[in-house]
Amino acid sequence: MIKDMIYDRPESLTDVKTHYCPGCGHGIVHTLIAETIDSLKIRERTIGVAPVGCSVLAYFYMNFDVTEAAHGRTPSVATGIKRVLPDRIVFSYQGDGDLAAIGMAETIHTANRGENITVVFINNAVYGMTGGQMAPTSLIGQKTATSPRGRNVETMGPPLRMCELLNSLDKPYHIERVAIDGPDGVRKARKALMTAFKAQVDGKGYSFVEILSPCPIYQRLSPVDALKFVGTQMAAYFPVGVFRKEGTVVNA
Amino acid sequence: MIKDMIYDRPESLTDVKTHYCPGCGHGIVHTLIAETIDSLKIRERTIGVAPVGCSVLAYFYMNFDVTEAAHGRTPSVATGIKRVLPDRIVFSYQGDGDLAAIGMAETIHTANRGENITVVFINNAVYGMTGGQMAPTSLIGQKTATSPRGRNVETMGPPLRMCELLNSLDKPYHIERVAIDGPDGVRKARKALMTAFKAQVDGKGYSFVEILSPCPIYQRLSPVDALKFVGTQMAAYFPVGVFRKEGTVVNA
Amino acid sequence: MNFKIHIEKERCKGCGYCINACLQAVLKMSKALNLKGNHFPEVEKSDACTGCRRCASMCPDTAIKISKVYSESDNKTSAEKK
Amino acid sequence: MNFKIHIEKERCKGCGYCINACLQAVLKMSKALNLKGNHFPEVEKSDACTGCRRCASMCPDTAIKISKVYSESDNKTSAEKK
Amino acid sequence: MLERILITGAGGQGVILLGRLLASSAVEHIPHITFFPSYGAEVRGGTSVCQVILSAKEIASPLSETFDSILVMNQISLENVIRQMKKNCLVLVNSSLCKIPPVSSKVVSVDATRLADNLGDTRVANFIMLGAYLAAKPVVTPLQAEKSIRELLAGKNMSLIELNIKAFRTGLES
Amino acid sequence: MLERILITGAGGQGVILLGRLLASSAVEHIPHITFFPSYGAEVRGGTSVCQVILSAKEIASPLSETFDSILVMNQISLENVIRQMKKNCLVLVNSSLCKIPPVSSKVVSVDATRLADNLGDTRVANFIMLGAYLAAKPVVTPLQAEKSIRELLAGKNMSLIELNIKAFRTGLES
Amino acid sequence: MATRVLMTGNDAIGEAAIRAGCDAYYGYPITPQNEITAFMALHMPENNRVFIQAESEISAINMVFGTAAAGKRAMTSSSSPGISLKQEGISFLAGAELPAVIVNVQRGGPGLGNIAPSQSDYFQATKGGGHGDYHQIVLAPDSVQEMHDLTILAFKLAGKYRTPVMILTDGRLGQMMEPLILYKGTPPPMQRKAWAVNGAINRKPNFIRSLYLVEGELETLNIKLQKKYAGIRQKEIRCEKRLTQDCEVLLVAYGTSARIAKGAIASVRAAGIRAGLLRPITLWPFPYDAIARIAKHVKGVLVVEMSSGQMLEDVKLAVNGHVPVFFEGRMGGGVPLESSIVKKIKSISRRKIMTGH
Amino acid sequence: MATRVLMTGNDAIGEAAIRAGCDAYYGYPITPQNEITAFMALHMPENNRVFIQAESEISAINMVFGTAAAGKRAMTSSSSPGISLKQEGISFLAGAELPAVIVNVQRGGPGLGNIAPSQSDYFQATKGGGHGDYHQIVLAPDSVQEMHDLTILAFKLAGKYRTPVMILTDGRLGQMMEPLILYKGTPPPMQRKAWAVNGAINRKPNFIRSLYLVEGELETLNIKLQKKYAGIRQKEIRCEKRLTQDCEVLLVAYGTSARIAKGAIASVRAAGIRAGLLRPITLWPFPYDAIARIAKHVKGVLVVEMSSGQMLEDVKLAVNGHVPVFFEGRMGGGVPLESSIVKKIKSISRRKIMTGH
Ligand SMILES: Cc1ncc(C[n+]2csc(CCOP(=O)(O)OP(=O)(O)O)c2C)c(N)n1
Ligand SMILES: Cc1ncc(C[n+]2csc(CCOP(=O)(O)OP(=O)(O)O)c2C)c(N)n1
Ligand code: SF4
Ligand code: SF4
Ligand code: SF4
Ligand code: SF4
Ligand code: SF4
Ligand code: SF4
Ligand SMILES: [Mg+2]
Ligand SMILES: [Mg+2]
Repeated sequence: MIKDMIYDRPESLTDVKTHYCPGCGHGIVHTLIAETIDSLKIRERTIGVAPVGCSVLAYFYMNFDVTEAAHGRTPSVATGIKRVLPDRIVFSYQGDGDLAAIGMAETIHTANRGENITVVFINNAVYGMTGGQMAPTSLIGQKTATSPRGRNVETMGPPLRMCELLNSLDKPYHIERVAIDGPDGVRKARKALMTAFKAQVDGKGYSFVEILSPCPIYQRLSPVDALKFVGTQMAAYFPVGVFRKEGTVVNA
Repeated sequence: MIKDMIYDRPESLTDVKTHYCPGCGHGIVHTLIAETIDSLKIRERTIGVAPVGCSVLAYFYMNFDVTEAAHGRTPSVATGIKRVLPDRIVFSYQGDGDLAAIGMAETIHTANRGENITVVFINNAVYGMTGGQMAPTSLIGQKTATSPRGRNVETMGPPLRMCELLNSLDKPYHIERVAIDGPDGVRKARKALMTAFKAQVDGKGYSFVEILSPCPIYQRLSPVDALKFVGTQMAAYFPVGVFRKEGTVVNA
Repeated sequence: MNFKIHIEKERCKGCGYCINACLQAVLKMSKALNLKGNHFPEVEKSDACTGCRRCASMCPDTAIKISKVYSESDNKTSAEKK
Repeated sequence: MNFKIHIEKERCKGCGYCINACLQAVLKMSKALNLKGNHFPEVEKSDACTGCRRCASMCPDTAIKISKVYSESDNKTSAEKK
Repeated sequence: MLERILITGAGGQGVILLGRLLASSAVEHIPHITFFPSYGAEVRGGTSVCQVILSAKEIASPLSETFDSILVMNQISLENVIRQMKKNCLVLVNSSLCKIPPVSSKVVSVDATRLADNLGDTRVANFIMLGAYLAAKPVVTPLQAEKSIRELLAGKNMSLIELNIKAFRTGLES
Repeated sequence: MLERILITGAGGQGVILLGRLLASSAVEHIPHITFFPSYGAEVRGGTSVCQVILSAKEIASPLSETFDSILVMNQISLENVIRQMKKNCLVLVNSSLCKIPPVSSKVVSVDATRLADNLGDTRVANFIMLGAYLAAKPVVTPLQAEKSIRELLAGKNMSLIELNIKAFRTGLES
Repeated sequence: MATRVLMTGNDAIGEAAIRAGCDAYYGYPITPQNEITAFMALHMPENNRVFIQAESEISAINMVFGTAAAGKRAMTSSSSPGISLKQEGISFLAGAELPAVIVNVQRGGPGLGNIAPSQSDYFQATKGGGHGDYHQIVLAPDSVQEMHDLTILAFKLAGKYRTPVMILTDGRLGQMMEPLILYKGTPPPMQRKAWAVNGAINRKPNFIRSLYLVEGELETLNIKLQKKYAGIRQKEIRCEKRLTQDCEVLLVAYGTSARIAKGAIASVRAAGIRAGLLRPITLWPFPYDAIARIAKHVKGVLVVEMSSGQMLEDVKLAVNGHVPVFFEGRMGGGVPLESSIVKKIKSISRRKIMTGH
Repeated sequence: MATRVLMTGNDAIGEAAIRAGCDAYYGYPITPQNEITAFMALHMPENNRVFIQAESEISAINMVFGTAAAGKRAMTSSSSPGISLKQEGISFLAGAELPAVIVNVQRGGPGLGNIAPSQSDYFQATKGGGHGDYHQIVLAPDSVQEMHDLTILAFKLAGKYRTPVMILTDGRLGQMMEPLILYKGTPPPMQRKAWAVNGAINRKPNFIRSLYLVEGELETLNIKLQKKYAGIRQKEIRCEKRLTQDCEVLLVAYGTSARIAKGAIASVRAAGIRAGLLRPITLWPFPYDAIARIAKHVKGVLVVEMSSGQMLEDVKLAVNGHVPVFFEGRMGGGVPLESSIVKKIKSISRRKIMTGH
């Protein structure tokens, strides 16, 4: 009898167990990134920048160099690395609070400079790490610790669509939104990450992948219902698709 | 013989002489704002927020309440005023460094919340106050103190188009770009400011007026040539027009 | 030819994504708990497994590995690996 | 009926915007300097002025005011003001 | 008086609520009270711990190193705190989920989860433990405790409140 | 030696360049040198001021309150500094644009702007002033000054450099 | 006994702010102060007050600036890294002489650190983490009751002196519950502040600024500020003295450390050692004189802090070499143990008194 | 004489950074340090180094973090308000033990203040404007030559101790020109830093962090940091002593104030009054012992500062009550006058020496 592993843990993941809650999207995306890095054979020249958010400890799980960054400043830290080590592959991994709230200026300016880095954006519509506060991407009416009566558009504004915002800039090379609401979504997410990292390897410039992601705890749902929330309610507000392809705006 | 004044200093300007250089666009826009406030008869309930930039001393020239703000934080200060004094008319007055560089996050989030304030954005494609450094809106190839060989898109990114960026948000009510490159541009600018302030008076929400503006000193041109630069080179990259009208995206 | 699902039960947090993802109802949730106190998937209908990897691709905790199992007679080589 | 351009020359910084803006060539730059050392506009062809306000609207330093001048016979009232 | 109580169990077993409840029952009659929850990095699953101190005299630190009573809701938590179970300490264990620890303390075993299950909801095991604790150490009266339960759950539906009261009484009488 | 020089004029008259040039001419031969430009809020027009101190001994502050020489390029600036013109101070005024001040200092008047105009460019009046100053106080040799002019203008076109040298010599001989 | 309620320290601050008439709260989430933001999210709108979760700490402090400039009461809260981000804003508030309340529920540092309680932002709070010669009043509660009471006081002092006031506390005091008596007073109605930017009706326009370019003007502002600070130093120093009359060992500690110190003192007193505590309630202005007076008659002074020794410097400045100053501290989220303090007290009490040095 | 060139202090810093092998400069314009940014914009690309005008000071300091994490040499510069914005970043650099050079060309504060020279960010620089128990090495030049030399030193110390180093100077030193001799050494080639994140080739992955959630870990980091700081205190204190052997009045001043103090000393010496100067070159670590030793034999100590008296506290800590400490300061951009210092020196010299207090 012969056994062939047809699905195994990627080399770019350590075998440390994560601190994430059951069903947390971070775990899924970590694996996808690791798989991408394995396929591109760039593990030894990849440098990750971990955000402040639930994934702050990503360096324990990723089997390549990773540095922490102050909350929201991940793209600037990535820029500071990439500019002095242009042949390394540098990506920033960020939550919605990190990327779209406190880090908004850094996000936009890094994209506008067209830094040759990859940004992986985990949009789970909530602040996980700090206990479920409203994120810039929390849905209208969504109840969180800081929107106890639901997000009110009048006083809090509507959820921010980051792909659309960045798509108004000239420089980004690839912008895509995916949703890991099930195996098909995961497949698309893997493909999007591959496109994004490949672009960087080829020196094409800035790539951005937004991943709609479950946070069962603070989406206040069971894990499987959180997947549904991601695939229906979130995806309804944040349409998935490619926004920028090879530097050109495309219809999502 | 009877004399009728048909053009006079607006009441909303003090008669203090400004510190601006000859031909500086700030002077023109100050007058336009004052005229708008006069026509709307809101001088006694208007509160301006002055930025850090050449117009930091705007409170000396404006004949209504004005507060300073830290560099780039003008929209947050304006928010802090408007929320506790909702019947006052609050506007923030900002340069391109203030609004589009250090203040990018505040600019976007204030617009996204749809604060019922007016933002007047003086885009002169350069940092005036600090001595002519590159602004986020400096044109490609433009020579400044910090782009001595001209703005290089590869390392510095292209100029940021703020109206277009903000136009991807849901909440803004009015977004318009004008150029004060001559009397016709000035007339349009006056109209745009009137629309914007009127929107606020009527409680419609966030309004944004970008004004392409001469800075002869650091555009490194004579005043009259600076006007031409604004009307041709700047307007070519930053198309003038209405981007958002009564809350709806329009083609510029 | 056949597929084998390896579940590292101590990694499992019991989210149920794998079970939810499997179109062939190969997996079901255990009654038992692992050391952390979570239920975990168990292979119920091993034969039905098509090796589609949907279950594993959804696992946030890389608790699932999949292998292809050939009887000696199967004329396949391991070069076929994904 | 006629228009009068009032130039407050000590406010003027000599940018020349007013002169550049006037379609009737009413204004020209002075030879003289004001106390700050700037040239300033002077009214050269008063009669040509149409009262269009283009000059004043461009002045960054609010150095220009414009008035309408009627002879007593003109049957206008000051209510016409802008 | 000085009563230092450590309460621990799995996340979801209502440990924090139990501690808060005990503390609030004491508000009217005991001069000094502190309640301290474990918080922070370990919010995601794992064990849950809190401390309540009731005292006639001022309380210096809300965190004690020695305890007069320890309430334990599950086995893992029990193992974490077994070293704190000193001679003069009263230990209440939820025997539905714990082995009886081999310690020098006085150990009271309460079949809390099973009793709760009998009442219809395993989640009320915490109030059964509270009842049992107050039966062993009447630091506050049952009346005060019941009043606090009603206050803390105010706004919840009536049947839930009554279920909790029932659980508390079950514990008290167990 | 100690020579404290104040130079002032209108923005655009090359006051800062004049000061820098004087300071650089001294670099090789005078042990201690400071040059301090006015900077800041008043960059937009108005008058321009700088100070140069040349000294055998260490210089404490680059800003002095008393001066050995004052060079003045226009009337407004003159009025601003007239109170500094003490007895032992040498004052050079650009008489093309200034009235001769009624002070106790020794006053040298230089028709700098007119002379510059004659040379074809009023903007070289500053180097005429420099020449005149060095003629009155040879703190550095004309050769050093000319070398510095060439260095500072290196990269500019030849005819401009020569024009400036010519202006300097004109001042020296005036 | 007046009616007591059980509350966490963080909630007690939020409740106090509302009772003090706080018109607007602006915050950004960070552990261990999230309860304040959540409390305000729930209760400010109920009271028709303004709540905004800002996009960052910087935006929050500048919203505070706006509300304060408009003549209204504003508060923000955060924890160490977030407070670092507010330093420019605090300096601006001080420079523009605007009242504001800022809460720092300290956590372990430097950098991202951890979320355990800490007192390592003492320097930042008291010496000025921002640029320029300014001070903020710094209040340091040591109980949930004081978390509440000092918040009430913070709004009063901020308004009285037109100055930012910081409540410097830590994760332990923020998370713990104790019974407290709620403030019953009503906030004084907001009079129309003469200096505020709220519309120039029947008066000349106001402007608020901290830029003073004309030579000498900024120095004048600074002299004015220093005079104000001198007045605050004279009137607003607060501290708790416990058993300092007869003490041979003087402990100085604030906040959570003071709680532990109190326990240690009780325990050594039982053993006949005369230890006392001076607990600064205002960290700025600091009770230099009160310490100096007591230090005259003790064998030694023991400073207890959850830092590498920051307040220690102020205590040394107060003692000015008269007696030796000792230190017991923990860093990075550690809390001093009562037992270690007791040991240090004992060893100090064994010293012989010397006059002079 | 070695060849001297005439340069502004700001340019001298830029030139030194390039000669020290600075790989990347990130800055944001602010007066009075704009010349540095402009200099780097011109010269870094010429030398194939990285120059970015960041969108803000915060972004700039975090780019520095990235470059430092990658094992390369990075610098940023700003002035007071901009430095306040960098405080979180500096705390992160310290916590992650990354080398970096930060230049603060101080201006008048608080708030927007003005652009005149100032020394009112002393507390912020030396006590930690950011959160947590950390220190940065602080170097204070008093001439254009030192602006240059101390920048070279800053890169060396930053690399040696893996710590942020600040050059604390002011607008006057930044804007003035003096002749200087340029550094001729070559920067040591960048060895592959074992700790850097630059690609895990033939080694285990590195990670860089300042978050330590497990109980005790952050305390361990802090203890390690404090040990490093103790080592720096032991080895890296630098100061200039002038005429302190026989002095009866000791002046303590740094930077621009020290220049004026030197003038005052020369003038009183001429009048027969024995004044001397101790000029701290490292403000952190501070030369406490050197001051204490000299203070033993003087009538009084006079601190001269362009602030309300910040270094004053450190001098008092050093003197520890042995002799009286006096102060001469200006705020808000004012610079002390030589004549006022002379007056103070004279009055101190007339005091009778007393032993003890
Ligand atoms: C300067 C600063 N502000 C705030 C925080 C607290 N904080 C930690 S993570 C976080 C946001 C987390 O949300 P998100 O970025 O969406 O990541 P998630 O946890 O959801 O993955 C915040 C506000 C911090 N650590 N530093
Ligand atoms: C925090 C901070 N960073 C930088 C500065 C310096 N600064 C003053 S104005 C300015 C930018 C001015 O440019 P812009 O906003 O375009 O206004 P303009 O002068 O062109 O009207 C800068 C960077 C500052 N005062 N504060
Ligand atoms: S809180 Fe949400 S994002 Fe954070 S670990 Fe849990 S599920 Fe994941
Ligand atoms: S520098 Fe430019 S923006 Fe500033 S005052 Fe002069 S012309 Fe106006
Ligand atoms: S591989 Fe496919 S068929 Fe097999 S268990 Fe997994 S999901 Fe089901
Ligand atoms: S997806 Fe993974 S963690 Fe979730 S139940 Fe299945 S094996 Fe367990
Ligand atoms: S009003 Fe019109 S016509 Fe008259 S001077 Fe002005 S621009 Fe010329
Ligand atoms: S536009 Fe105004 S400032 Fe310019 S030249 Fe005319 S009058 Fe003078
Ligand atoms: Mg999130
Ligand atoms: Mg600008």
